[in-house]
Amino acid sequence: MKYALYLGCTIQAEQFGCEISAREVLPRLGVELVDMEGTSCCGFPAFSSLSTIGWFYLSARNLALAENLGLDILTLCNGCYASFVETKHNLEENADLKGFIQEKLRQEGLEYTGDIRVIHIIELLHDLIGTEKISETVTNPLKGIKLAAHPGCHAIRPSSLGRPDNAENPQKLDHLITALGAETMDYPEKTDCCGSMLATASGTTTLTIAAEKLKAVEGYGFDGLVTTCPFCFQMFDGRQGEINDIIDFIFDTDSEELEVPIFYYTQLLGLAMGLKPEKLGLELNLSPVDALVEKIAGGAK
Amino acid sequence: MSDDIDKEQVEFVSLLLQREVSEMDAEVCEQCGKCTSACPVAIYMEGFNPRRLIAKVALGRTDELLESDTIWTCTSCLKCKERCPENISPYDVILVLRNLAVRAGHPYPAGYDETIKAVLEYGVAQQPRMVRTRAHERRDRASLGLPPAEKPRDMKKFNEVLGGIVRAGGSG
Amino acid sequence: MTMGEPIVPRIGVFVCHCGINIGGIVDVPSVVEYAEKLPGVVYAEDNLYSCSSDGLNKLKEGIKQHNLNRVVVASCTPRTHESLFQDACEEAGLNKYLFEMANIRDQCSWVHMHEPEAATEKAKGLVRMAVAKARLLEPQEEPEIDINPTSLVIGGGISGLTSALSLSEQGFKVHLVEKQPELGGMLLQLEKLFPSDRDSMELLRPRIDSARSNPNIELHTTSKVKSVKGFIGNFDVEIESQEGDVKKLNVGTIIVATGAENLEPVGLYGYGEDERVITQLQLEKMFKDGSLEGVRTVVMIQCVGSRNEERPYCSRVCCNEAVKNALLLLKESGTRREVYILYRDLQTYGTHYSSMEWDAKKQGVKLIKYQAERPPEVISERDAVIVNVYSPLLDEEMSLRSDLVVLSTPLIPTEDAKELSQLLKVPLNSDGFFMEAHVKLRPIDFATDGIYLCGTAHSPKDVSESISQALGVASRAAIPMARGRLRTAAITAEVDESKCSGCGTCIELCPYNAITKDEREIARITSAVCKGCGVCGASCPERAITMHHFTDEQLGAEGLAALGRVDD
Amino acid sequence: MKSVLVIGGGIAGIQASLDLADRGIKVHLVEKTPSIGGVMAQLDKTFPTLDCSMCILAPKMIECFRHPNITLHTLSEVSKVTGSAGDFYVNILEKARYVDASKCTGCGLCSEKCPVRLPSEFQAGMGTRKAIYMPFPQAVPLVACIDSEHCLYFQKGVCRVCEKLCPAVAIDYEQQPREVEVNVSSIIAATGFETYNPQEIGEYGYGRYKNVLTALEFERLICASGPTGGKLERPSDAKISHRIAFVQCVGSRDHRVGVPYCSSICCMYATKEAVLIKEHDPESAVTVFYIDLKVFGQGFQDFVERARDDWGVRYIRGRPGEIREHPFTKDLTIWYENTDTGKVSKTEVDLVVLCTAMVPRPENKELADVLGVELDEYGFLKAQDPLSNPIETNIPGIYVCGCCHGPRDIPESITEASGAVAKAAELIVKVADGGEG
Repeated sequence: MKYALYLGCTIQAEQFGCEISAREVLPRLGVELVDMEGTSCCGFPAFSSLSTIGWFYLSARNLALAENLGLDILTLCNGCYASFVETKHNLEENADLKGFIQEKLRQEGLEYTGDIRVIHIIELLHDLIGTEKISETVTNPLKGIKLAAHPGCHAIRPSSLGRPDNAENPQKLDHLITALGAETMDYPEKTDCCGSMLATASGTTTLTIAAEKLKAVEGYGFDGLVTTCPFCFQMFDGRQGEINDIIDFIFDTDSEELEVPIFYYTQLLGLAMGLKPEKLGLELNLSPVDALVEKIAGGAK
Repeated sequence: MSDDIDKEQVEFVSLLLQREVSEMDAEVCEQCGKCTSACPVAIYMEGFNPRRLIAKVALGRTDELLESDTIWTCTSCLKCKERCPENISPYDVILVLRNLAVRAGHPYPAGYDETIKAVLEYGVAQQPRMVRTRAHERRDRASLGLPPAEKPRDMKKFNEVLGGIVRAGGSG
Repeated sequence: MTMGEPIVPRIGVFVCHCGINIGGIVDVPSVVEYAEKLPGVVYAEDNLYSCSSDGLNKLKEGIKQHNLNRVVVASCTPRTHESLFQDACEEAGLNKYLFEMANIRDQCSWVHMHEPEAATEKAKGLVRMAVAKARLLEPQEEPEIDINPTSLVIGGGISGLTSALSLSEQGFKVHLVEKQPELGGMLLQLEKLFPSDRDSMELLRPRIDSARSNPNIELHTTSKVKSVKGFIGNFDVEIESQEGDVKKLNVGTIIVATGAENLEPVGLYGYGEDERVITQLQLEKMFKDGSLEGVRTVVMIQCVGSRNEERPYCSRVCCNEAVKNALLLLKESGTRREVYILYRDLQTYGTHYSSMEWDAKKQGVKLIKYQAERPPEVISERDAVIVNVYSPLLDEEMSLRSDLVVLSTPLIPTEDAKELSQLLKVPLNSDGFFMEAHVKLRPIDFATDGIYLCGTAHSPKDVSESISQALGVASRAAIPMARGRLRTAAITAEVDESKCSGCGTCIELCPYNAITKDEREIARITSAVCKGCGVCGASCPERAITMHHFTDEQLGAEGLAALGRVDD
Repeated sequence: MKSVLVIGGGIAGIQASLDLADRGIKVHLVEKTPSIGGVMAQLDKTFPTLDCSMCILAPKMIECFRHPNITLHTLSEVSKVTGSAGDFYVNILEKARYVDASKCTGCGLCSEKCPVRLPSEFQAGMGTRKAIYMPFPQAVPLVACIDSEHCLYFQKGVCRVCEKLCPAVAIDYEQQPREVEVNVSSIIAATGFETYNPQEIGEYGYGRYKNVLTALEFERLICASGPTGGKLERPSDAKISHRIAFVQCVGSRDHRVGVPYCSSICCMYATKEAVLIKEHDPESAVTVFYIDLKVFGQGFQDFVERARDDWGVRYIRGRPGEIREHPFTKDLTIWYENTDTGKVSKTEVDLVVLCTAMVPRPENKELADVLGVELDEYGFLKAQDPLSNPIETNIPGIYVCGCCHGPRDIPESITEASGAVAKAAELIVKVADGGEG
């Protein structure tokens, strides 16, 4: 199990918790991560909106770099995953588009054939590694903790192009959570969007959409929310403070502030493996995770 | 058209956009409302209604849409594409309309330009930055023991190639 | 009245639960208990579903074991189940008119759902009345009549032709009456037929030719039905041709296939004032004459004159007609044409019409929904007809410049439908079309035996549905004709010659003209024609007419029982 | 004179058999399930007249059973057909019923004590039946039958309770299937349709959310002979449902999943079921979500107007995008856009009824091979010429009627059944006077 690790802009620039915990736990599951040189942005969402061909070029070059290493490419971000799958699909569908992009890539000294598999982190953990193997590595089960799974839009839609999990009834992230000994539950808002792509267009609406999901999760009595996508994590964790600043405007009633601990799955996996919180970038989570981390990490002593 | 824009690339981009417009299938839409009723944005923003957008495209009224700012407030959640009984994808229609709006020189949210400039200059949408922990301490890739961020080997070549494509698309 | 010593009535009462429809409200066991004590009743029982084969077996065994000579079933409506129980009595050797039903469901448990005690008392009352009448019932014999294996088909359109041809192929003689000089009906006005744009003559021509050459079919064109007398198996019909000569025919069955007409939407959307505002039929004609050059933009408006106060029904075919014509407009022209269809609810149902709608949208036909309360507005201008319409789906007022406005109008009953319905004594429904016996299970029979109905005379429908109905009546009409003989109901009226004063009141009032005066000026009722409606019996000043199975004594006993008096 | 084979004992097959038998032509009526009656037997009431479906069907079923000219083959299928128009040789495979029909009185004692409880096909899975059962009280023939796949004796060689209990000594575990060959002049296919299973439309949650039912399941729920005796007890907590929503075009008019065509009758049976709810409880809130109300039939428009204006049924144009189930209360929230106003909103209901498409039976493929009849692009049996010859097929002497060749309502099925009989009678007359053999 050897993959070219593609981080993407958001993880590489600010979502370090995701990268740290992934680098820490995946090798313990027999996955060898090979860093790629010369990677660039995958083009989503700016280029896909303004210059479709620019978007295909950016995604194709990263795929070419992985092809160059002779490895399948592993992505930790829903946006990048969607970009690569859409690009592969469009280039397969449209021969002269593929020719155009390949010719552009040669100018950068890169060769793209499209003969590469794009692996999503959920697909790697659930389908390729498997929940039994993950449970075997759990020394400190997350007993008595009820977590809401948030796979994120591009991990499940559109089903027409093939996605790691079912569009309407995704269960894989739930299985991965229960594999750590924690509890989970189906809740209606599971397949809802975190709203982050709206940031460029309308600040308040993007926060409202995220707030609605967090409020629902809190309402159902979950102890926290788990995701694998840096965009979603950034919205729920990084901007939970901003949401609370305008909470009365969003829900136009004087409701209490939201206090929902947000985790990357790989962070929780690390804790369940008995690793120290510091080794999993948990100090970087801005949502109120201390009590829960204490409870889990405490169990490890 | 200024000289540094490659005619052949402009030709290619418009050909591609034409093809995508024809494949929109907006005309078979039954106006059933499944897309709008599942759309998270339509609930909060009065003007945003994917069904009406498709109705206008089916009636050939795309210029009106290119000028409006509604095509820029989609959150790419893909529920509309997933659930349309006629396999129409308002999301893909919106992406094409955005590309056409940019080519036609209509205004669009500034955030996109900053990202495009950053990618052209540094190869990434965001340069690695200092972040703060819950305890308000400052951390960066180095202090967290992470390898330095990657970017394209030959930035000049990368900028030249990508810049050409973007200019052919009529933006940037 | 049958003489001989009076028979001691041995009545069996069978009370039904009908699942919980009755049993859920009426205390059925207590009704059984009550029935057992009624005078004349020797056996009573209840069962879950009397109409199931198990229930019928219990009824037959009950008759044999307790050698019952009268049976009362307290269950549901005689309308659907009386013949079922009568046949069961007959199979057990009991004359089927020694049977009476008490409706303790529709007239009791269903309407008194919330007062179980009162409903139970009422059920006992209804059983008491039925038993009182049952005590006085007498056996009846059903007269048998011969059926003339000849059929009269009224209407020479696609329906009339199809049913006439099928009946002739089945070996029956057919008289086909058509008021126009040539056969074909509405299809003559249609150019192409949906869903597959088939030429209408390609469908009509073979049928007309084989009708003309078929020895079993006698054609009467430019002719109308003048009068109809008689009953199933023996209808005396007069046919009058345009020139006035009258032919007399005797036929066993009659098929109404008189079709429908298209509404002339005078006064709607400027029709009649601006000749660029036409109907779909006129558009068909323009296809035929090829007079559509220069027409670039066409706007069609649906539900013109239908689904409104005056004509509340949906005319079923106009949407598919419009979509078909829209497709033809786009396929036919060399120049780029625009076609809009303004609709309220597009009726493109079923597999074929759904795919036709899909093709139309693919070809670029633009569908605009409008609301009944905000209909489109048509304004004539010099070089265009402006159609303003509010589209709720876009929440916008749209203005379309068109070269042609095509109104989709409904099919309406033919004006002579009323006259024919009186001739045949068959009802029309509230929309003015002929009314079938039962909309669900007898859609192509009339309530009157021997008369059948198909095509757009029944209600608007398309060509393939008319053909199916035409073939359907060809089977329905063939049943009595194939059997040759038929037993008719014995519930008929009879004149007591000693009392009849010959005043003729009954003859006037009989809706089925089943009564004539004999040479001695005494009224005489032909039992085969009599439907047992009771008008004559009720109106006879001399009380000379008795209704079999509903004699004065029987009804009197029932009335007294209703008041609680149960003694003989 | 030759007889005619009718395949399928639903209302179309029954009508065809009675038309043939009443005019003196012998009929072999082959029915796959233990009783004739078809889907109509499962209905509570019928539109637009609100007649009790079983009340107008049962007399016809019994007429079929007692008619001297009709031979009924239940639990049977056509296994082979040879010959041609006017002279077909048909093999009918009669599966074993394991109950002697001549002895069984239909008393039902065997079912009472049978320990095996299974979902009842007649109750559309809403109620249960035993391994030895009669599908419904008015079943014709009213004879029990043993489901050997689930009977403990057949599976594990134990139990035999029914044999001990049967007063008529009618149980016969050794009964063998038998093949019967009949010589018929023509064949009328009336095998009906199936309702589409909407499980693949994930956003509506059928199969996951307990209180999302199909219209046929709801028909059993509201029927007095249904599992709850007609009380609208919803599956999750048996709470009486007051807020009910109907969703139209589920699987119909869908190019993604299901079928692309409109199934013609769903707007009407939804309106009927809505009115039935209002009859049960006038205070209930009933909503129908539709796109184009199909009111093309006799009396349909008037029926919808009465439902809307007199009964207060709410009609909203807009196909719901999503149905959500509250994890604890199991109440359902429907997200929809009222496309007439463009406003997106949600409504909370106790029960959702999905009006699913009418789709061809999977067995059509097999039947088509046996008969040699072609299937259309959707899998329905194909009429030779849907416009001018909607009843004949590509094989002379084999006719189709009812929903086996496309969605249609009961009156149309009955009319076509009579039409098929007309064609069959034409063939008999033609062959009789020396036509083509």
